[in-house]
Order: sequence, then C-alpha cells, then structure tokens
Amino acid sequence: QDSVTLTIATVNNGDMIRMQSLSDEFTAQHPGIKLEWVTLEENVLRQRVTTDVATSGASHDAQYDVVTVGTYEVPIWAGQGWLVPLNDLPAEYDVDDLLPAIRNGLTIDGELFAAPFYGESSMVMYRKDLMEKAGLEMPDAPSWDLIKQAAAAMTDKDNEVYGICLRGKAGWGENVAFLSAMANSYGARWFDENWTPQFDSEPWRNTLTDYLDLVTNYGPPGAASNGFNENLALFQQGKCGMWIDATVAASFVTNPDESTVADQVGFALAPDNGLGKRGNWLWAWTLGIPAGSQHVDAAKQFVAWATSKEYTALIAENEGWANVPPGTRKSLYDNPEYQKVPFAKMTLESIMAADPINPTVDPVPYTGVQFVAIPEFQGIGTLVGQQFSAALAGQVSAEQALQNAQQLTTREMTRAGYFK
Amino acid sequence: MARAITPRRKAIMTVIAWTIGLLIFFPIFWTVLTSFKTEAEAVATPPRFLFFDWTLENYAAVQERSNYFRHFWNSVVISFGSTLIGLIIAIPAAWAMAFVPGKRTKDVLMWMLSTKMLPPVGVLVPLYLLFRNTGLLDTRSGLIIILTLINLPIIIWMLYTYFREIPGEILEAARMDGATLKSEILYVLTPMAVPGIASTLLLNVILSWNEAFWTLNLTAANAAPLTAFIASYSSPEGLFYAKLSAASTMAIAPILILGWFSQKQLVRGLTFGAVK
Amino acid sequence: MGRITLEGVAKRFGETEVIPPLNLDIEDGEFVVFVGPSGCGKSTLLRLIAGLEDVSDGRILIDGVDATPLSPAKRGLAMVFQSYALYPHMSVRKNIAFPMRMAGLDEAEQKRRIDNAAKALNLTDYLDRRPGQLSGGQRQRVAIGRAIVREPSAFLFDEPLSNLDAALRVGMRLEISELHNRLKTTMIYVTHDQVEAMTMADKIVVLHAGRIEQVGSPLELYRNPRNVFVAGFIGSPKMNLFTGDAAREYGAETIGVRPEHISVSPDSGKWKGRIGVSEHLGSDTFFYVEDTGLAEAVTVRADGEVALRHGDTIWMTPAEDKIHRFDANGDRMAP
Amino acid sequence: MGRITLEGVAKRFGETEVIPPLNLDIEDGEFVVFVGPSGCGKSTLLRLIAGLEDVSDGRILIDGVDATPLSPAKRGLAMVFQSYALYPHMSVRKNIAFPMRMAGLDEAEQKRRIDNAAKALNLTDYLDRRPGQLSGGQRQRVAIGRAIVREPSAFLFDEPLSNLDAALRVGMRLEISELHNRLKTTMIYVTHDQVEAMTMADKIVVLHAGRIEQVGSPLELYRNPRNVFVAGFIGSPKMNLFTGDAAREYGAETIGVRPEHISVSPDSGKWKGRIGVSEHLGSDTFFYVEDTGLAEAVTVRADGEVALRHGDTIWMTPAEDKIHRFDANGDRMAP
Amino acid sequence: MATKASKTAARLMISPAVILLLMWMIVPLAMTVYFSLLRYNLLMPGMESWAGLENYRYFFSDPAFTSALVNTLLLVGGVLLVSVTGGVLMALLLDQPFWGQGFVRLLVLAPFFVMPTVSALVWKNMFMNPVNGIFAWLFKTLGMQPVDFLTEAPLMSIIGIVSWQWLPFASLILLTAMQSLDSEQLEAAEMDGAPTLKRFWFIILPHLSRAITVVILIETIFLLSVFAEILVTTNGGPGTATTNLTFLVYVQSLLQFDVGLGSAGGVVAIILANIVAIFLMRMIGKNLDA
Ligand SMILES: Nc1ncnc2c1ncn2[C@@H]1O[C@H](COP(=O)(O)OP(=O)(O)OP(=O)(O)O)[C@@H](O)[C@H]1O
Ligand SMILES: Nc1ncnc2c1ncn2[C@@H]1O[C@H](COP(=O)(O)OP(=O)(O)OP(=O)(O)O)[C@@H](O)[C@H]1O
Ligand SMILES: [Mg+2]
Ligand SMILES: [Mg+2]
Repeated sequence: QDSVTLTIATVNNGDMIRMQSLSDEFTAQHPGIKLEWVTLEENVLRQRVTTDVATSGASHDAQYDVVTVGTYEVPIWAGQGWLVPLNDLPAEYDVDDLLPAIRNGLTIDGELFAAPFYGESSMVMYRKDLMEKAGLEMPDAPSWDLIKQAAAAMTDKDNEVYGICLRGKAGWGENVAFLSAMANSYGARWFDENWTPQFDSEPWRNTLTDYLDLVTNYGPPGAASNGFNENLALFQQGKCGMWIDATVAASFVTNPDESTVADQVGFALAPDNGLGKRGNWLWAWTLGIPAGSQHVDAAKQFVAWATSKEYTALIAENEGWANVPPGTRKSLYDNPEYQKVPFAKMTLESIMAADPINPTVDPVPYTGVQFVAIPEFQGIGTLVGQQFSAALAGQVSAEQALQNAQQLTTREMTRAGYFK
Repeated sequence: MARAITPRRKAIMTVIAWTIGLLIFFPIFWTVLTSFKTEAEAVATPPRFLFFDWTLENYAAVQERSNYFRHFWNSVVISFGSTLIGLIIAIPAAWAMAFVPGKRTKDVLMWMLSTKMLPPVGVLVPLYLLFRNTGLLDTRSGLIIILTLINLPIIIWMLYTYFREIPGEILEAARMDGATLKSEILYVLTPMAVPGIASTLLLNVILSWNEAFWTLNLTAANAAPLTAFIASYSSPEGLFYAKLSAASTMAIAPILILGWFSQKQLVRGLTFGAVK
Repeated sequence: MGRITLEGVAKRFGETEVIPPLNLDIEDGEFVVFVGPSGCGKSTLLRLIAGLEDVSDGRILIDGVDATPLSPAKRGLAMVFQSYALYPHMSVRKNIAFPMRMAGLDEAEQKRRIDNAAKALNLTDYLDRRPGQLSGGQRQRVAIGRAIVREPSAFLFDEPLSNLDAALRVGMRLEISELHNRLKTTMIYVTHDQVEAMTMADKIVVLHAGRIEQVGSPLELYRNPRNVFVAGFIGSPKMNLFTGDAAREYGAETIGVRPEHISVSPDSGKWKGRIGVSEHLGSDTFFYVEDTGLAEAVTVRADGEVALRHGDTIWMTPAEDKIHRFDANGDRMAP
Repeated sequence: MGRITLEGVAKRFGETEVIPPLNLDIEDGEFVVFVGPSGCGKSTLLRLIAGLEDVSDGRILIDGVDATPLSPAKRGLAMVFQSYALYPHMSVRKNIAFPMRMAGLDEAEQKRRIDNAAKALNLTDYLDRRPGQLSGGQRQRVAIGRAIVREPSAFLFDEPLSNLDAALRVGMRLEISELHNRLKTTMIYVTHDQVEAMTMADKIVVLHAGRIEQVGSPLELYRNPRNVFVAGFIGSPKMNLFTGDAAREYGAETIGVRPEHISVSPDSGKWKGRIGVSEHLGSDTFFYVEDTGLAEAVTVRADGEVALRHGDTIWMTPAEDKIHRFDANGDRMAP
Repeated sequence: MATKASKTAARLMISPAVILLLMWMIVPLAMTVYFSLLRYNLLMPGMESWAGLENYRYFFSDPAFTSALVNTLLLVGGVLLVSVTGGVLMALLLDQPFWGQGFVRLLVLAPFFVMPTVSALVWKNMFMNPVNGIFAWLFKTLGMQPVDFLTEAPLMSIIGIVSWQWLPFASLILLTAMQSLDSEQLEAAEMDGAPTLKRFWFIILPHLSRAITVVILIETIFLLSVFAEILVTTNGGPGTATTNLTFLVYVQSLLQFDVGLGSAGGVVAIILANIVAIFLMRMIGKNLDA
C-alpha cells in the first residue's frame, strides 16, 4: 500500500502543539499515513486556509487535508460544500458523547461537518487572595455591578495590580468577541430581525460605556493592544485581579510552571445584568476535511483519532488531566479524575450556559454568540473592532465609536445586499 | 584632514560610536539573550541581563514544534535559487543597458523599478489562482519564479550601475582579440564584475530571505521557508517571549551571520550608482 | 602584409558628420601617425578601421580585400587602447594569451609566442602578476604584448602614452619606435601630441574637424606646411604667425616664422619688443615677447643661456629664407 | 607680504619620518618650486605650510609670526589643488565667491573681486557654468580665481598642471608665470616635472626622500648641480652619466655631460657609436646612441635637422668645459 | 560599441528581462483589473457577476480610504525622514576615526538582516509593551509613567520600528558616498575659511544629494508596501490610525475575501504607487545624470 501524506493546518496554541508532539502514536497505529504539519498563527491560518479551500472548492487539489477551523467558519463553509461531511465516523467515536451546544454549531442539516478538538466558553478568573484583601466575595454567578465594585477595590496601580484585564486589541476574534458577548448580557444585539445594525441602541451604549469605564480606570496600561495572549501573560505575573476570558486559559493560569499565582485562582461564570443572558461566549476549534483533499479516508482516520476519547486518555496519561483538551465531550466531565481539576466544573457550566442559536435577549436572525455566522462578519467585525479599540485608546468617544460602527456596518451590509 | 587626531577626541568618538552602535544593535542582542532564559525570567522585572540560568529549553521546544532544518533549507534554496536565476537573466540585460545605451535606456530601467511598486496584496488572488492552475503552489520552483521576478529590477539596476564603471574599452579589446559576444560576457565582463555580482547576490539573497508575503501565501508545508516558520510564533498562547526569541534567533541567525561575514562586499555594492 | 586603403570613408553620428568622406592609403610596414586637436575625429577614424564602428559611407580595404563588412576580430588588426584595456582579473600571461585562446591556438604555440613577446618587451618577470600590480609603463607593454602575439597585419594605437607621465612617455615612445624598427609591421598611431607625431612617424596625417589637412613625412610637414593650420600645429613651440603689415611686407596675408628661426639681440634687429615671460632651461631659452608692434606676441627660442629677463627690451630678426607665406585662404603660397 | 620661514620642520607619519628636520627661507614675492621624484614629500611639505597637516617638530613663520598653531584658514594662504577641488555643485561664480562668503564679505565687494578675477583669468563667459561643464584648463583657472579673490599673502600650488594635456600645460604654465609677474605675491609651486620647475621658478628646491638636496635658481642648478641626483634630475633630456673608464679619465667616480653639450659628426670624434633611435623634430634632432663602448647608451642633441638615421655610425665629442665630475658619494668635485 | 551588430545583440540580450517583467506586470495586472470589475467574493462562489465600477465607488467611499492614504504618506515620509537624517548622522559618525570601527559597523548593519515579522514581534512584545517591555521598565526606573506606544502613538511607533530596519541601509550608502568625497575638496573649503558646520552644509551635504536620492527611491519602493509590521503590532488600529493602503487592501481582499473590492483597491494602490514612482523617477532621473 502506498503511504499517503496528510498536510494538517493547525493553529499555534498549546493543545494543538501538544497534539503534534503526540502524533507519533497515530502514525504508529497507521503505518501508511505520514503527517505534515503547518502551524500558523490564528489570523494567518484563517487567511491561508480560507484562500485554499475557497479557491479549490470541490476539485481535488487542496493543499491541506485536515484544517483547523472555528465554529464561525464551519456552518458557512459547509453551506458552500467545501467540507467533507463526517457522518461515517466509526461507532467507537461516539458522536453522541459530544456536548450538544458544540455539536449543534457544527451540524448543518443534520450532518456533522467538523469534529471538535476543544471547546471553550468564557468565564471570570480572579485572584482569591486579592478578593479577600478587598473584603469581597465572588459568587459563582456574579453580576456586572459586582465586577465593577471588585475591580475598583482590587486596583493598586502603584504595585502594578490592575483590577481587571479585558481584551482591547482590535479584531473580530479579539475585542469584538468579548464585547459582543458582554453586549448580549446587556440586552444588546448586532442586528434586528431585518438585519438592521443596532449600534445606535441604548444597550450598546451602556455596554461600551461600562467597558471603557472598567478598562480605563482599572485596567492595565496599553489595554488597547492587549489580546488574549497579552492578558494571559499579565495574569500569570499576578498583575490582574480579574480576567474575563476563554475557559481554556484556566489550565495555563493554574499551571505552577508558568503562573506565579497558580494556587490563588478562582473561577466564576461570566457576569450578567439580570436579563437572562450571561456575557460568555462559545467557541470550538475543530478539525475539518476540505472537499478538495485527495486523501479523505486517511484524513478521516486522523480527525477521528485526534478528537477521540482515546486521545483524551493519551493526553491524560502523558500530561495530566489538567492538560486534556476540554469542552467537547460529556464523558470527560463525567470522569471523576477530571472532576478533580479545579476549573472543570465552571468550564462545563459556562459552555452549557451559552446558546448560539438564541444568543441574545431580543430575537435575531443570526446564530453565534460572539460572532454573527455570516461571511461578511470577518470584515465587519474587524472594522467595528477597530472603532472599539480607537475608543479605548481615547481617539474617539464611545458615542462616536458606536456611530461609526453603525455606519460602517450599514455600509457593508448594504454592499452585501442584505437590504434590497 | 589628516591632521593629528588627539587621543582624547578619538576616545570620545569611540564612546559615542559604541554607545549608538550598541543601542541600535540592542534589540537583536536582547532577543538572543532572552532566548536563553526561562519564560518566567524573560518577563522578570527588572530585566535580567546576564545573571540568570542559561537554558536551551526554548530551542528544544521550538525544534520539537517544527522542523527547523527543512524551513532553513527551503529558505536557502529559494533565496539563492531566485537570485542566481535573476543574475543569469540580468547580466545580459545590464550589459546591453550599460554598454549599448540608447535614448530609452534610462526609461526602461525606471520602468523596471516601477514594477517593484506593485502592491502584492492587490494581486494575491489572481496569482494564487494562477499558481494553483499551474501546480506551482507550495513548490520551491514556484517561489523561485516569483522572487526572481520581484528582485529582477533591483538586480538589473545594481549590475547596471556596476557595469557602467567598467570601461567599454576593455570589452572592445576583447572584441578585437576575437572574442564572441558570449566569451566577451563570460570571460571578460563577468569575472571583472565579480565584486559587483557578489554584492548583488548578497543583497538579493537577504531580500529574498526576508520576503514574507509571497513565501507565506504561496506555500503550505513542502516549500515553506523560515518566514513561515516564524509565522507560527506571532502569537502563541501563554508566556512566550523566550520561545519567540529562540525562534526569532533561529530565523535571523543564518542571514545575519552571512551578512556579517560578507559585509565589506555587501556594503561596497550597496550604492546603486549613488557614488561615483 | 598590412596595406590599408580608405575609399570615401565617412562617419556620421545621427545628424552630425564627424568625418566627411576621405581617402587614405597606408603602405605595408609604414608607421603612420594621425595627429590633430582634440575632437577632430582621430579616434573615430581609427575605430572605423578597427571595425569598432560602422562606416556610414565608403569602403575600407585591407590588403586589397574589402573589410567593411567584417567584424573587428576578422580584420586581422590589433589595437592598443589609451587606457591599456587590460583584463584586470587575468594574469599578464593570461592577458597575452587571451586572443590566442579565442582563436583556439594550441597550448604549445601559445606558450612559445608568450615567451617571445615577454622577452621582447622585458615582461618575463611579471608574467604571473595581475595588471593591478604593474606600473603604467609595464601595463602599456602588456597591452602591446597582447597585440603582438596575434601577429596582426597592422597595429592600431589610440593615444597609448597619454596616461603616462612625461619621463615614462619618452621611454615608451622609444620602445614603440624600436618595436617598429624590429617588426616592420604597419602601425597606425593616434596622438594629439605633435612631438610624438614628429618623432615616431614615417608619415603624418594631420586631421582637422574630420578632414585631412596634409599627409607627409615629419620633415616635409615641418618644412612645407600646406596651410596655416598645419603650420601652427606642427613644431614646438608653435610657429609665430603674423598678419597685417608684417605679412603684407612679404606680399602675403599671413606669414609664419618658427621660434628657432628668429635670432635675438639686446641692441639691434628687425623687430623690437619687451620680454613678457622668459623660460631659461639651461639648454635653451624661450622668450615670450610682447609690445612688438606686431599684432601678436612673439615666441623666440635661443640656444643655451641668454642673459635677458622679464621686462628687458629685445631685438629680433627672422631668417628670411625660413619665412612661410600664406594666402587669404590660409594656403601656402609658392616661394 | 609673504615671507615664509621653516625652522627645523619635520614630519613623521607614525614611525616613518617622511620629512627629516629642515630649514627653508622663502622671500616675499618669490616664486619657489618644490621639485623631486614622486613620493619625496613635496606635497607633505606644502601641506605643512598650508596647515593641512600638523608639523611633528619645528616652527613655521609667516611674515615673522609663528603660524604653527594657526588653523589653515587663519594663515592667510591660498591653495590650488592638483584635482582643482572645485565644488561640483556650485557655479563658477559661487565657487569663486565661496571663500569671501565664508569671510562674510559684503555682496558688492564680492562681486567686484569676482569680476576682476574673471576678467584676469578669461572666465567671464563661464561664470554661470558648473565645473563639470568646463574643460581642464578652465577648471584650473577657476581654482586659481578662487585663490586670488582671497588676496592671500602667498599662493600654494600642488602640481596644478598634472591633469592637463601637454599643449594646455604649456599655456597654463605661461599664465601662472604672468600672474606672478603681475601680482608679485609669493608663490610656492609643487611639481615633479623639472621642465616646469626650470621655466617657472625664481628658486628651485630639489627634494629627495624628504631631504633638501639643493636650493638655487634654475640656472645655478643647471650649471652646478651639487650632486648626481640633482644633475640627473635637472635638465631635459637627462644628463648622460658615465662611470668606469670614461669617468676615471677625468679623475672622478662619475662624470656627467648634458646631451646638448655633445657635438656629433659622421666621421670623427671622441666616442663612436651606432644610432638606435633618432628623433627628428625639425628644430632639433635627438639621437639615442648604442654600442658606444661606454657602459650606458648616450643621448645626444643636435640643433636643426641632421641627416643621420637609425643604424648609422656616429662620432661624439663632449665639450670639455661642460663636463661635471662627481666623487664616490655622488657629490660635486671642485673643477 | 555602436555597430549594428552590437545594437542587435543588445536588443536580444535585454529582451528576456523585459519580456519577463512585462508579463509580471501585465498578467496579474490584467487579472486584477478584470476582477475589480466583478462582484466576486471568494466565500460566495458561483455568484460572480459584472459590477462595472461599483467596486471602485465603494472603495473610494470607504471612510478608511483617506486616512489610509494619509497614513501611507506619513509612514513613507516619516521613515524616510528618520532614516535619511539618521543615516547622514550615522555616516558622519562612522566616518570619524575611533577604535573598533569595523565592529560598530557590524552592529549598525545588523537590523537590515532582520525579517520584518521578527523585528515587529520583538519590538512590540519586548520593548514597547507598556507592562513587560524594556521601555516601560526604563520609564518606571526613571520614575515616569510608562508610555503605551502602540496605543498613544501608534503610527509613530510603527515609523520607529520600520526606521530601525532601514537605518542601516541609509547609513551604509551614505557612508560610502561620504567616503567617496574627494578629501581635497574639504581641505579646499578649510583653506577657504569654512568651519566644520559650514563644511558639512556647503560641501558634504550637496555631495550626498545623489546618494540621498537613491536611498529615497529604494526605500520608497519597499515602504509603500509595509505590511507585516502593521499586521503584527497594531492590526491597523487603534481605529484606522495605522491602516495604510496595503493594509486596507488586505482587510478588504483577504479578511472579507472580497476579491472584487480588493482588486479595485489593488488597482488604486498600483496607480498611486505609480504616481509616486513617476514623481520619484523625475527627481532621480535629474539627479542621477548630473
Ligand atoms: N558615439 C558618439 N556619438 C556622437 N558623437 C560622437 C561619438 N563619438 C565621438 N563623437 C564626436 O565625434 C567627434 C570626434 O571624436 P573623436 O573621439 O574621434 O575625437 P579625437 O580626435 O579622438 O579626440 P581626442 O583627442 O580628444 O581623443 C567629437 O566631436 C565627438 O564629440
Ligand atoms: N597620511 C600619510 N600617512 C602615511 N604616510 C604618508 C601619508 N601621506 C604621505 N605619506 C608618505 O609620505 C611620503 C611623501 O608623500 P607626498 O605625498 O608628500 O609625496 P609627493 O612628493 O607629493 O609625491 P607625488 O609627486 O607622487 O605627489 C610618501 O612616501 C607617502 O607614502
Ligand atoms: Mg580620441
Ligand atoms: Mg604630491
């Protein structure tokens, strides 16, 4: 049998890199398959993979056999027929074990188009010691008011302790993700049922004002260029009192090798305003197979392996339970070993609390919590994100930023033909 | 100006020059230094200068993640390949412009340079489709073709300015001596222009080595050079300064060392006729 | 063999005619010097003969064969350039061997000829040096060596000595003359220095604005310049040319007297003047005499040392039989 | 005023002593030429005077004032460089105006001096050209113009003519001599061309390896060279120097006879030889005579045209009273 | 040199280069122009249709367009200003005698070899970061508030980073040029009474003008398409403070995969680049012949 070489495009995060180093297990089991890794930073990855998938379509000349895609792309790509459906995964894969919130987002017309590698929501990570010092207590489900109060209490700029670290870097996957989720809890939405942008609404105004308030008063300097990584580094150095961000961060901030505050981290659900929606998102990195791949069968074997229970066990054995890719399988959270992991419970609860189908208080025509699952969103999100970061940098007022966002979005939606 | 330079003045100049030189170099020095620190030490305040536990763990981590040597080799093949092919095309062209100049020569040269102003993002999609259809995607030959075209104007210009310094009489002498056009270029012009050709080669190898747009967008795994290698570090998760530094060091070290060793040569040719 | 004949050869660069049609015959074995002021077309003419430029009109015959359509290499001529045009990356040996290598001569023959040339030109010790390591005169010799080994039917020299300093120039001039005496090959030599022309040539061709003013042996030109231009150009220091009354006295428009044909005296003579600059070389003395009543300053040469200085009054008498007369067109008048 | 005195001036570059301590007096209004072979330290000496190099030892007095610690600009000297050193981006006018602009002279005065200099140097038509658009001689004049307008107490020239061609060199030489006659300002002129030295100087300083070999007027040096070096250096063509039997006959280690002090005859004389190369200039004839039985070839000059050619046998007789005798150290022996 | 044979040969020898570059210019350009007239989004295949000039209208009406134009000019101009003045000063400095000249030259040359991505990453994370960066530490040590460069002066920061990369190039060309100045000219000026500063102004600077033009030309070619530095550090923000034309086209064609719009932007960028080119060529042509 000729050996086939799979070219796998992955994002450069810790879990994916771990998979790369453990992939010898897979090739040992499948001697006919060689793996070729292309690891790229998220933006570059998305751009490269999209160009490739979109230009090759269904013709058999895609450069990648397995691509790492997010929950944003999967429904769009599946709709274009760019991904191979994964209905025929082996029985031991146990599709039904996947968390429904995640699985729903990857299923279009009843067909699964990508296998989740890990899933995440967002939650509050906080410093127990600082909360204690401030004389406050963090409930499991805090409100935004409490967050504001705690942030104010914990801030000690002279000692470089900042009450709250939030994303400020422009980008639809960066500040826009956070703000969209936050806006949901404030009762805001991107579009109304007629796709009219809603940035001129009161809830958005409140969202942005509160956000700016928090970050400028209690956040670290340079917040306008902080993304996930920058904040992670800050938190690990003990410079953040609270950090509202992806649940996957939990394993990093509790890892004593990297974090100076590993034993002081507490977790809580993302805050709410009592409107029935919390400010948390839902995201999963998944593995999909481009329709243009020349090695669909081998690719399926790999995808099944990399997202299987077996792989989870392999990681647990090699790296410990805390490093298992989280958020994809019910069975993981049923595992008593895993329940010992401090953030396991809160991660699961956060994921369960997100509802991509009905993300907002008021009805909307789109799905997706912190994004809008339409192709135009990447571009719009980037433009809106730039406005929000400009507001944070003090270049424009909140009012002005929202007004610009409204205009830009209207413009793009008009061009895309949403209003005839 | 050959008047006595007082040792005092020389000492002062030495201090100033070294300070400025070290300041300019500092970012690179710091990167290299950081690559030997642990992640925690990399972000320590105040910064640690020399007193820390030197470690190679970041290099190990980087190597584990991606096959450095393959990227390295791709970079070598692509940058040298494109430059050499460029030279082969450019030498005759520069010969013609330098020794048989016409009214249009200058215009042609300027037009050639202006093709370098083509913004790559604007034409990525068309070229991507073109490459896909010709099977050049993710091949070293594909990249060599692109980089040859990108660098050709600079190569021609550099050679042209170099050739112009060579007295035409020598080529005429060769012609009188019975040399054909081919032997004239092969045995007389090219060897005489070796210093110029060498610096052209160097500069264009450096430019190709650092070219990040096309090399990133037209490769996947097989032909990916070091620019793609570094692209996977532009924002990994968690503390990453040390690993980033290690990867950066590995990406720039080869060309830095090559550049340093040949700097005399490089600098000498880096004048584009600006110096007569 | 090396007989070169130009028939109606002309050269235009675009609109400007640099060389109007001209005819010229160069005999086998002759040493011909093209001389003329800068820009008069000497180099162009030489390059036309070499084939480095295309003629605009006319034919060039080499040994009776029409060479006009031939490439430079095919004409069997060798050229020595003003800048020497040595190949800087090759050793002296390789430089000299280059034309033979191009012609595909076998190694043994190449070696033989290189050794001969090196011996003749005193280059044996330098064969393995690069041109950059040689002095100006040595480089000049290498250039000549490279020409010799081809055993050409004629040598072309374009101001080969103008880059050398005065002392070396005299030496190299002698060497080239000796070479010609030995080889007896046709040589065409371009210079704008009339001393070089006088000392080296069998035949001088005086060019002026692309036209041939006179062709003849050095002494012919010295004694019987055909017109004012040649009279002024040949001889050093320049012939004194007078117009006006002084000339009319001899029934001519212009008369000329060479500085060496004027005798001086502190107290009597034909013309009187005041010494402007005097140059005392020991062997000779030159006076540049002003306020003579003639329109022009007069240059006079006296043998040995003459004790007259700047500002002194001087009397001058031309040798009557050495006076040249020219008509209104500047052409020589019969004596 | 421009009296320049060097007292024990020496120059070392690192370890090597280029100029051993020397004394020299230059009178006001004198035209002094430094002459010597290449590398003998002429330029260095001039630059020491100009202040462009620091002396290693000794003092330089200008008009009796110690100028050693002064900057070049303060010494009141003007220099004309070998490469002209014109400012290529300025027009001729601006070039000439530059020193006055630096000195802050008012516009009207600047204009006046520029016009005067331009008239004197025949540059009026070129004032608005760039140096790149001028011929070599014109550039030279601009450089002189730039020096003149400063009205310096002395002019320093460093081989100002060596980049010009032979004909132009003669012309410029005269112009500079005339300038000196007119301005009567001290001029120090460096050259390695002994003809220039002889024709221009009031006083020649012959340098050899940094040492002064002889100081004197041109004719003094011509007639009584103090040693073999000066004897061989001054005079053109070079003095014939003989050692061996020919010298011993006169009780000397070396004797010297100038080419113009040897008479020739086709049938009788003191020495016999065969003509190698003969140069017929019309005004003079030079013979390079070989196979003389003397160790060296002999150069002979005959006036006018002498009908002897390559290969002819010739007899030569030196003028006994013009024979120079030198001892084993090369120093002149009393007559 | 000017025989018919050599002219024919010359035409033959130059043609491969000309043909290749013509193809390189025309083929993608023609495709780009063609695409720019289509409604064509990669994410919505099969919907390509003729759009006329709509893409252009849309591109020009983009509120970010003007600021991108201004930013492009500021970026190019700023880097040129810094690298040329810095280069002249560096050249003056390196031309002075001091101990270890060769080594300092190596130090100064080094940034030229660094990949743009790497340099942007290093500057952003290890220097300009307001919490962990070296600058922040310096400011704090000096008792000042750390400056958040990429937020407070984003364009200036990028100009700084890019200037750092191009300073060596300018320094070295200018140094070579400076060393080619005939020392007799400086001596003449000194004799003429010009003090150091005036010698610099009247002699050295005019001598460098040709080299400066060349530096400007070459750098402009590369600076017009600065991209990696922006992508890595600020992503074009905050707001559109660091979005240049290249980045704008990137956002439109590669983030939105709107090939039609991106191509229109590409065509506009090409036209603008050529305007700059023509302007530069004029200047160069004049200066190079002199
Ligand atoms: N390629 C050319 N194009 C146009 N004109 C030219 C060309 N080459 C020479 N000329 C012109 O032809 C004339 C003769 O030039 P040529 O070089 O033959 O002069 P020359 O007698 O050799 O002068 P010199 O003594 O200065 O070398 C000059 O006026 C020159 O400007
Ligand atoms: N800056 C310097 N450092 C070391 N040696 C030098 C320097 N300048 C000159 N010399 C040496 O000093 C000696 C005299 O040089 P100088 O330039 O004065 O000679 P010159 O008589 O002017 O020669 P030329 O006729 O070739 O111009 C030479 O041997 C030269 O090598
Ligand atoms: Mg010529
Ligand atoms: Mg000198």
